[in-house]
Amino acid sequence: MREKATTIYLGPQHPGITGNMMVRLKVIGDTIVSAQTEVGYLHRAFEKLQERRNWLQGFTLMCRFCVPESDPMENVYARSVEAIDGREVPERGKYIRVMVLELARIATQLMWYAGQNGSLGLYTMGQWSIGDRDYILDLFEELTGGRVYHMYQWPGGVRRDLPEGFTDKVLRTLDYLEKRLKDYDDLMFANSIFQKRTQGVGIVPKENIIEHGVVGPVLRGAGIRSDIRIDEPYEVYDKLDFEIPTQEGSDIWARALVRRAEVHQSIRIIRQVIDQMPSGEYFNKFPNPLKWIVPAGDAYVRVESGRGEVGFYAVSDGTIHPRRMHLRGAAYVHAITLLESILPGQNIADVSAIMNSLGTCAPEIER
Amino acid sequence: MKEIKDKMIAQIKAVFPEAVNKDYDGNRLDLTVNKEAVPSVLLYLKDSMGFRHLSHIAYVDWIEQGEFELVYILWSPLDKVKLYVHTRINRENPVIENIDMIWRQANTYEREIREMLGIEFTGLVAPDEFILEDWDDIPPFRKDFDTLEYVNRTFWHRPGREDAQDVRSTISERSGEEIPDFAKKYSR
Amino acid sequence: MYNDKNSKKIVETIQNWARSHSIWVLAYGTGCGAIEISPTMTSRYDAERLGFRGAATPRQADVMLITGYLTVKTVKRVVRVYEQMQSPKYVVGFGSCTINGGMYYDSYNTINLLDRYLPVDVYINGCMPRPEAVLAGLSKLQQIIREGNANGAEKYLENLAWYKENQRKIAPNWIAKAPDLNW
Amino acid sequence: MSFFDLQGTLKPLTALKQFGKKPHTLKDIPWKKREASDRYRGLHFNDLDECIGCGNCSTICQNAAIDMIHLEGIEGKKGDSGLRPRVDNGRCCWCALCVEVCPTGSLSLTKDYIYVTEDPDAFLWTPGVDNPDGAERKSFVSDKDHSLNDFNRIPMPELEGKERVKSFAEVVLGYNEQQAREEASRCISCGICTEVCPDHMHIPEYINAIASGNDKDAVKIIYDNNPLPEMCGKVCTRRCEDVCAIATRGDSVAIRWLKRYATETAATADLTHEIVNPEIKEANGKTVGIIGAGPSGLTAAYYLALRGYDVTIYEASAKAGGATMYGIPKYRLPIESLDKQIGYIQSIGVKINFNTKVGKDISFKEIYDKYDTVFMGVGFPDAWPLGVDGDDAKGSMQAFRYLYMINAGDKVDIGDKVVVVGGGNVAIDAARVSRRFGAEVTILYRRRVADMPADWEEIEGAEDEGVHIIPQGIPTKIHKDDKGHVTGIEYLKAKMVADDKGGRPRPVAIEGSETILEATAVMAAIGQMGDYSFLPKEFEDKIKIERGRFVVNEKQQTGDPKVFAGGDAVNRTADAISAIADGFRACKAIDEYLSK
Repeated sequence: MREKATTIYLGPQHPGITGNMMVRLKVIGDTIVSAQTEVGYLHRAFEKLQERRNWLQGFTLMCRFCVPESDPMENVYARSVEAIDGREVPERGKYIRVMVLELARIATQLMWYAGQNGSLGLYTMGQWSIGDRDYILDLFEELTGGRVYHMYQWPGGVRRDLPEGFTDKVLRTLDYLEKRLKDYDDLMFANSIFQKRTQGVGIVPKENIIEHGVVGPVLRGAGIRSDIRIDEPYEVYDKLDFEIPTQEGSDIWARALVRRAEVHQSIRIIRQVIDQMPSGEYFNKFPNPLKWIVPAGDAYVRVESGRGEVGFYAVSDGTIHPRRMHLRGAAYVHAITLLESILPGQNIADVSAIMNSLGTCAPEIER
Repeated sequence: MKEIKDKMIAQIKAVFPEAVNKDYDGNRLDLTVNKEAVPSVLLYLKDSMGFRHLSHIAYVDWIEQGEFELVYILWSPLDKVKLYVHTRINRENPVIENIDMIWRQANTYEREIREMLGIEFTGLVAPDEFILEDWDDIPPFRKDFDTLEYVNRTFWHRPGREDAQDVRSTISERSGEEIPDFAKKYSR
Repeated sequence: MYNDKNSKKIVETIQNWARSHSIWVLAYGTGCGAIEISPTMTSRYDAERLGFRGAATPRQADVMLITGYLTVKTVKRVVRVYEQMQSPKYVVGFGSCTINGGMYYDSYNTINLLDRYLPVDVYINGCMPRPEAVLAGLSKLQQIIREGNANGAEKYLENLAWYKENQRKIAPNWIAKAPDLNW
Repeated sequence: MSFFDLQGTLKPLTALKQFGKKPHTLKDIPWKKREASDRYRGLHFNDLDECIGCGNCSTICQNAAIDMIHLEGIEGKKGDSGLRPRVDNGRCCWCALCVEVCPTGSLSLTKDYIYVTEDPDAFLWTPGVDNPDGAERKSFVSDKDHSLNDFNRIPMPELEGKERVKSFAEVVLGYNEQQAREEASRCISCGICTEVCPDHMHIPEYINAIASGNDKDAVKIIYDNNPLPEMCGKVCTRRCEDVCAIATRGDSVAIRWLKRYATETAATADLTHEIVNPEIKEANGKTVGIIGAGPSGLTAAYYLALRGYDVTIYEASAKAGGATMYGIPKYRLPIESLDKQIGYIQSIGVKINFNTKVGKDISFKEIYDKYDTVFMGVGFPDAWPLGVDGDDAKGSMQAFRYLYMINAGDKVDIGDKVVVVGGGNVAIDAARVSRRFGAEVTILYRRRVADMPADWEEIEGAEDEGVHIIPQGIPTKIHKDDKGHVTGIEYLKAKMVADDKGGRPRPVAIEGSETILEATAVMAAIGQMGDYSFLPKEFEDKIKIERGRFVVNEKQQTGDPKVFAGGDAVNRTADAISAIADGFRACKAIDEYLSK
């Protein structure tokens, strides 16, 4: 007797799912037969709004693209405008940007620790990592004036110089985090429940990787050493020494290990940045923002965010307003076609864990 | 880098003589092709030239020229070259070939472009709606769609701010200055 | 004996006091503000010590946090979720976006004034409000519950026609298909 | 994987080591406020006294959150629009761009971040009024280093001091296109400057046109109410720049140089005509007679001609331009530039009768009878003498007369040592002209250099060219030789005494400090005066003259309703732009008067 498939709507109001998106699942028993995503719950039309704003005003919208990870977005905006306008960033500005980007990467991964474990029922991890992430937010607050939305990197450099004694605080926080990461390992990676729930679950088939445009930790979790920081070095990444961790399993477990290693690498990068931080200017001033005309042209720049490649395409037609701005998010390719293709055959209980490990960020998908 | 790019251009031109290229500094390479040639160009680039990663499909509305522009941005992981493939589509009858059999993720982009710009992709299989629900206006990312006007029509702004004054007109009223109409477009 | 005015009042006072100390928050992050909910709920700020904790389903929840902008598509779901919630129920509006549109005032897909669609009991200003501000807002909510002034749900029922008209304006097809109240 | 993974079961239990440790929970919250960081972007604060209401915050705000509103107790004045920002916190995103572009630095963000209420209408926030104590809690501020305003002016290219004295070539070279665009883009378009401009030129509009690369539109906007803009672009007293919003913390926008740049792009009279493309109304048959082709007369003539009037100007000298032609040295205002502008005014149908002195070649009565209205822009043709002993010596002259003669092409013998008495622009001009004839020049001024009414740029220019300035010197006597020729000037040193009435300090001569300066020529530049001998007695009664000036109403109308007047002979500011404003006002009044 053939069993009848049942349709289950997962989301948009569902505590396990990151952001507001819905997955329509056809299940037999608790095995998924097919999946169809539905997004659009967070569409704010940023890019349309940016067409109405001038070249400076648009930057304030950038950090809202993906709320847990705002800095890569600011970075691509700044760099795309710099590329069209032919604007240089002072060396110190670049170093500060790298520091911010790496701190943001740690914060994102800490958020991910909480989400990944929350989706598997390990809530203690969330209490820890979100609490520890707050110390990084404290650093951000001191540096940029905002906890979540930093609005710090803008075309030409960064907005303010490092406050006095800031680097010491960063180092202290990093020391503390390193200590905590050991606790995380004990609680999470050594945990046999976590291992059993993640190993062999949510496998992204290696032969599908190119077809689906997979990027970031998902790609590295499939054993491919690809990272924009080394492929197309931006800011000062070519002067820094760090490793690109990869894993072979291509399942949630492999991606978790990649992310875990990335936090360690980020800490290593920040230490180097602080060592090498040059003195001098941190910002090359742009003209009066109300009359700032960017010459006609277009540019696509990319940055490696905690969830993978984030790109930004900006077009100017030689006026004070951008012609077009278009963001490419990591989640945009992962959370729709890739998710739909790997869900069949999985269990319902694993859906939110899979979504988490693919780096789903709903506000970034629909923008 | 320069030699690699020159070699690439020569190779592309040998197969697609009508493609127009434009060179930039660094690892950027631009290519403009007819919309009919897009699938074959992309397939060739992917299979024979190492542009294995489709990074982005951007869309621009050039309303003054009556055209939409699609920009396929490809990345070659081996040669580290970023290739922009531009193509233009007439605004009157916007149809182009679907490419989601080359890269599956293009499906998402095409769904978005279909909804936001109104371009039809022949052969695209996907649900009708993507982001918007029950949308009954012109596609919102077209340049002739005025979002603020739509907001004023559909939503509310909180009352209580009507006493706002314009600095320029406050001063000109006080001093008796008459700003001619042709100058007003330069007022802020 | 329980029906005379005074004892009713006493019962109500006790009820309100109890309600104000056990507020279950519907875990439905509708916008950017959801990002600050997790620090608020976890160890650093620990809202649970004040009586707030997450509830997974609308039926069990007391308060709904509208954490920021609402897109037209979400408004429909939010209205539905709100109507599923059991009284007493409260709504807290987070951030500028719920007050007057915030950054997205000119976006065709986000509503500007939340109070036109749902009764809001407390607004927390900020973009986004920090956890400290969130806690301040939630204690304000506790305070008005204790005072018996958090009557948004009653207001919603009284002015149902008006709310429905506004909702219908942005979602003509959707609301028409749906039953009027309480799904 | 075995059935029972010992390590995997026990390791997570190490979390229990946290048990009993002090939690890092911030327990005081929400009962106590936690102090935000020193850069926190919280609620706005505005220093209401420092704010000038330029509205730049309101313009940059991408959320349309900031309104400019009238506040009780704050009145508009020159250099202050009288409006103050009010933030709609239901829109604000605390990006602080408003702070970064505030030219005065009055706006800032504070450490306060809690704003909770039940009333959605209560989120309008007037910074500085709603938090009067916010100054102590300022966190995100924009000092001069961080401001996005460009406080440094693009330097104007000039000839070197040594080069300048060799000829009458123009000293200021003018911006090139890129410099002009850059300088124009410093402007924040608030328009506060337009109020102090006597002529209320449309300054933000034409600067914006230059910044966006539309020079032709800029020229058209400039010609809307000023027919001699290139002259203004070179020599205007530019009070607009004093109140520039950017000047509160930096160099003002070079409004004058930008006007000069724009008008110079229209290089000839024909080209000007083509760009401005004036709309000339059909002739209405009414006539206006104008006495004096100075700035006010030319302005009235130009705009009356545009309105279809038949305009005739009577000018005593051989060239038009009045004081701008004869009073300003050619290194500041070349003759070709003035000719171009007057050529353009003539090209739209204004008739000028040169070498026709009213009262001598034609009587005032004749003009009065011939035309429907009369406008008098007669200016101050005479100068005050020094009024000390030996004033009548040969070589003792008035600087204004000297400039007139030089500009008219006459030769004047000044010898090799010149002393100019006075501290205004005429004194500096005479001094710098004398330098160009090879003389050693000394300026003698009663007060301190800082008190000089001349433009600081002119004073600096004079010093660069080697002019010596003696401040605090009061001339008492001119020495002459047997032939009656000047040999020197005697003066007393002065000290500055504070004025009891609160005015500016007065110079008081120090007894016994007589000093003699050797001189071959002494020039008095202590003021000009009018010459109204052309007015017949019968008119003098009707057209009242008080303290050497015509009395007019706010429409430039004199006691005789048919007679209007403007320029130096009317206003006290005695500069070209006021004269132009008078002419423009008179034009409107005449139009109104004749249309009745």
